[in-house]
Amino acid sequence: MNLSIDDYKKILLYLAGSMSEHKQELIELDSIMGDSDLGLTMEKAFSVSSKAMQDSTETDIGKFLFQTGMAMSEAAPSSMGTLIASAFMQAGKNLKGKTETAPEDWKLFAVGLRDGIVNRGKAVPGEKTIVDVLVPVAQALENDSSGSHKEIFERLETVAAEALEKTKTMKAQHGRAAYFGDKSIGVQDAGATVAYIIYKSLSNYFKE
Amino acid sequence: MNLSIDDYKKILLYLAGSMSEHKQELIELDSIMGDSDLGLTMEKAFSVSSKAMQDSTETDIGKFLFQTGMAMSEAAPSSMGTLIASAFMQAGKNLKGKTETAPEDWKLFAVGLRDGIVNRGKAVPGEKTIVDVLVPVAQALENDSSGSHKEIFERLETVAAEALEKTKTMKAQHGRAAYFGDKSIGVQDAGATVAYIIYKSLSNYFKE
Amino acid sequence: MKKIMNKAEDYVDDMLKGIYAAHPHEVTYVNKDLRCFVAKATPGKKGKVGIMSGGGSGHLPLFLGFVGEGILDGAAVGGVFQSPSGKQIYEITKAINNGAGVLYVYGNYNGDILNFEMSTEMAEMDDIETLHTVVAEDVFSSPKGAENKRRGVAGMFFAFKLAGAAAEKMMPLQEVKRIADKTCANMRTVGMALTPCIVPELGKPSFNLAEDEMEIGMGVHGEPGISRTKMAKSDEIVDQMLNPILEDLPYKAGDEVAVLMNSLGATPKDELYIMYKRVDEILKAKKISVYHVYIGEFATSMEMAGSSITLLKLDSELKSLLAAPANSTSFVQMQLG
Amino acid sequence: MKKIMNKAEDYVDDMLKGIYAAHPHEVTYVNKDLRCFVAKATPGKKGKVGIMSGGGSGHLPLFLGFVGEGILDGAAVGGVFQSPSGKQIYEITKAINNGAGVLYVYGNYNGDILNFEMSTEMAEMDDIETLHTVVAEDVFSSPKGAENKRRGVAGMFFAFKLAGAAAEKMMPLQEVKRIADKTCANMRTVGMALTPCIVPELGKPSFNLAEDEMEIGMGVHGEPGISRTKMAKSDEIVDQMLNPILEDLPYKAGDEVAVLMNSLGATPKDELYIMYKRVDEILKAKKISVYHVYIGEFATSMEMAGSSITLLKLDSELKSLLAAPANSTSFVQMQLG
Ligand SMILES: Nc1ncnc2c1ncn2[C@@H]1O[C@H](COP(=O)(O)OP(=O)(O)O)[C@@H](O)[C@H]1O
Ligand SMILES: Nc1ncnc2c1ncn2[C@@H]1O[C@H](COP(=O)(O)OP(=O)(O)O)[C@@H](O)[C@H]1O
Ligand SMILES: [Mg+2]
Ligand SMILES: [Mg+2]
Ligand SMILES: [Mg+2]
Ligand SMILES: [Mg+2]
Repeated sequence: MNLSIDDYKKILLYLAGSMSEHKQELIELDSIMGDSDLGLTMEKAFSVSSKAMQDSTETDIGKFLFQTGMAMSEAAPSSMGTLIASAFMQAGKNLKGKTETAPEDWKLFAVGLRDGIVNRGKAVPGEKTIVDVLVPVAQALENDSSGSHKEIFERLETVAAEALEKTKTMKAQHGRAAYFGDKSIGVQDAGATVAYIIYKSLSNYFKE
Repeated sequence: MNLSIDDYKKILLYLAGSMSEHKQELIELDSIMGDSDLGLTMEKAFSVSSKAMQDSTETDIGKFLFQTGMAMSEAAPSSMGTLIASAFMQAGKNLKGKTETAPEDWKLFAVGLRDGIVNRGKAVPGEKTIVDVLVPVAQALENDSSGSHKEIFERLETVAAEALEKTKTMKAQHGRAAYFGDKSIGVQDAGATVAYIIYKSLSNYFKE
Repeated sequence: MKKIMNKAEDYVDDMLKGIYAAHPHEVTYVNKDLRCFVAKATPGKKGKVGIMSGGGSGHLPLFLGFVGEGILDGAAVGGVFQSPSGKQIYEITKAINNGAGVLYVYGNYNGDILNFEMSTEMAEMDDIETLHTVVAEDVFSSPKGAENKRRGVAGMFFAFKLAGAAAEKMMPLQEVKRIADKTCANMRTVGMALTPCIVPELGKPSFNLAEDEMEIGMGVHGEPGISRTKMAKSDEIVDQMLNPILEDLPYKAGDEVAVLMNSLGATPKDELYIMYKRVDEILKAKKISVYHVYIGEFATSMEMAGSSITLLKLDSELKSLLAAPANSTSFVQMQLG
Repeated sequence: MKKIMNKAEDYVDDMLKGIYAAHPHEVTYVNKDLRCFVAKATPGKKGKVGIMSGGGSGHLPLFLGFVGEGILDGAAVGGVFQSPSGKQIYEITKAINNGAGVLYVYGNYNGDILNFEMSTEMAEMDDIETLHTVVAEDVFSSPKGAENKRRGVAGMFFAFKLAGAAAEKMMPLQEVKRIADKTCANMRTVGMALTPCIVPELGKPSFNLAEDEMEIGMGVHGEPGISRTKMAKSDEIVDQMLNPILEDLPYKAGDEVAVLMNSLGATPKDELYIMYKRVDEILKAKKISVYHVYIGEFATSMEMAGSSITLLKLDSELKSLLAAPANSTSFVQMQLG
């Protein structure tokens, strides 16, 4: 089954709901070595942009996602807000021209999230950032993008969960957490958690 | 028995000792409606000036007292420091030309203390200041300056004690205490206490 | 006590040494006494009236930071919240006198008055004419009718600035005093405090304010104010401060004013601007126009949190003097347009 | 929480409204967005490189107070300790571009970097050239060898001042960036904190320091420092701050420097001068000469108590740019002699 703009509107609202649910968890994670705003900025980025996009008359899914990213960046200009915005903008560029998407198009989406953030933030895997979840997820789809929406995201949720767990072993190299040096080892990365929440929510969405 | 410069040097040291003894009492009185410095500044004014004057080769008692006042004003430029300095300077002017003083010369001294302070501070009796002790004391001597040093100061100590007590009924019009308005009624004036200490100490000095 | 200092008793002298070290081309001292603070360019222009102030330490930039071109020529420095001595004032007077006499501009505090007057007596012996302008613009420190008992606070800055500009224009002593007095007559201040400060040698706060309390009308040394209440919103605080100012002079529709928003120390500029938002609303509503706004630290109480608002009503004479350039270590102004 | 404000969520916008109301002839905003802050004289001289900064609020006078003649042309305003958006930066970029491109001078913080880079991408679409100078002079925030990870703090002022003066001299964009980069390469800062500050929307301090503790190397947002110890004497504190600065560049005998003594907010000027007394002693002993000392609030953290010391090594080029006049709402300088 292919997805239309209307599905994407619903997906955005669903993601916004998930971010709200995880708000407190993100605040707490970001409070350990950051400024405690991640829960607030992620809720804001997703809720403002998802609401704004409901009235969109755009039919091009790529442009639609690009505009979603633009809206996120204005709503939440924190590190993660700007990175997630860049991610959606790049995903939009990758999907430009499509008015509906097939399950295997999630590859273009996942690669877009990854590239948007890597290009903007210049982090490489192993530096304890959101990149450490986005890279293996995109890689998994590059290896195998077969199956239904539901099947794809069931696989990705597992990949993301494992990747997230691994961030605990890493030493932070970017952002405020980097000031903590070795003390950052042992703690789960807050930004990587955002990526995990996105993929887990998408998996839940297609289960329902 | 007449007093020479050497007696005045001893009297100054004696007064300095008394001020030190009453330091805490003055700090506490000044803390009620002032800045708690009166004990410190009075100790300083008297100890610095009395010490400095020990080496003086001055033979004119008037000039000696004037210089004592100058030294006080440099050592303790607070309100009371400056007023007491002005008092000693005026007392010195009144006694100028004398190389020894008789008991009745205390009239010139007491009038000098009073006038020095009134001219400098422009307070009139009843305004809850040191003037409220200095005026009746000077008046008492203007009425009767007979007797020995000891007899004179026994009388003055009583006058000063009664005058000090009356300051409790007054409302402060000058200095920091004035900001307290009616709340200042009931409290004994800190500056008037300094005048009382001076006269009480002189009385003790001549008893010994 | 969290103060960056060495020994408490060296607080003022260490500070002065730091100032002289930091600004060797701008300021210096006379009579080998660190506390006799004068502009480096002393003596100044022949025939220019000397302007000096002085008072207790602990109010920077007040006094010392305003010694420079077009404002103060010297300032006598006392201990923290203590007057300088008459002798110190007198030594500066001699140094800054350029043959035209010296105007003393200082706050209405007992110790300061007594010592400036003592200096006047000393200066008379040298035939140096001195006149006094005693600043007393703190509305809540004494009621209307007893204005002469009011304290002088941040508005001192305006008196220094205008007297300094008048002297720079080579006005004679009487005229410079007229300007300073006119400035005082046309300005009013109200302050408020949120936290106390600590006098270094005492080592503990001189008063306490609960975590949710503020005090309107409190003096810069912690003198009692007129009302202690729960913390209110900025707009309400400004209403409680500005309305009494407006009524006191009074300031009326059509008036033109300069405004001074002063921090007592710990209060950040952010909050002064948040307050000014409301000041602007009120003045616009009352049709009082604003010529210029000064905002920041002008008269502080070390680390005390709180602020004050000062209004100065201008006529063309005061306005042109306010607009004149000035160059001191803490206050620099280009000619205002 | 003792802040003079209305609603916490209006803190930044109320502050901005106050600033625009207080300085109507000096500053304004573009794109109908209070947070797109520019000099009133925008667009500026044709062919002059535009200089802009930006970053989180809560650091006044940093950014906004330095928008004026001879220094910044604009500044993008974020929430308290939060970056402005790429879009806001871009809108200011368009407004202040006078055909010669725009130099971004800002602190080395993740959020700011990401958003300034996003703006660069947007500006490219309009063929506006933008270059970046990322200020990173806080010695204790990252060890030698990893200087690119250091935070930018009070030294930003020097980078603004010199880039602004270079632009005023009509140097081309590449040259202005060279000056800004050279300024950064020649300056070092060390800070210390005594008390935390409160982000209005959070309502409580982000860290705690005991009543007798201080922290050396702490960042302006409370980022961890390198040592938390009992309060020491001023002279010892300065030794702990200045020596690491001197060793890091290193600064050597015969060098000439400018010094910036910055208060984080609550620390009074008194204490900055007490610190400077020791700075002067050390520099004299090391035969490092001082061209000019800037002292006061340049980059604050609202009501945080603490301070920082910045040294900038000068050559004749940097010196003449530092000496140039500037006129902004929080920083005014006449031509230095
Ligand atoms: N350069 C970067 N590239 C990718 N991710 C990054 C980068 N820098 C920071 N992050 C991610 O951002 C998260 C913090 O985001 P956020 O709370 O928005 O930061 P801040 O509040 O400091 O601006 C980190 O946990 C990390 O995953
Ligand atoms: N104008 C005045 N004339 C006479 N006495 C005065 C005057 N003003 C204040 N005093 C006296 O000074 C006392 C306070 O002295 P002091 O503690 O030195 O003041 P401060 O510390 O405020 O300078 C008052 O108790 C009062 O007796
Ligand atoms: Mg964060
Ligand atoms: Mg943040
Ligand atoms: Mg006292
Ligand atoms: Mg006193």
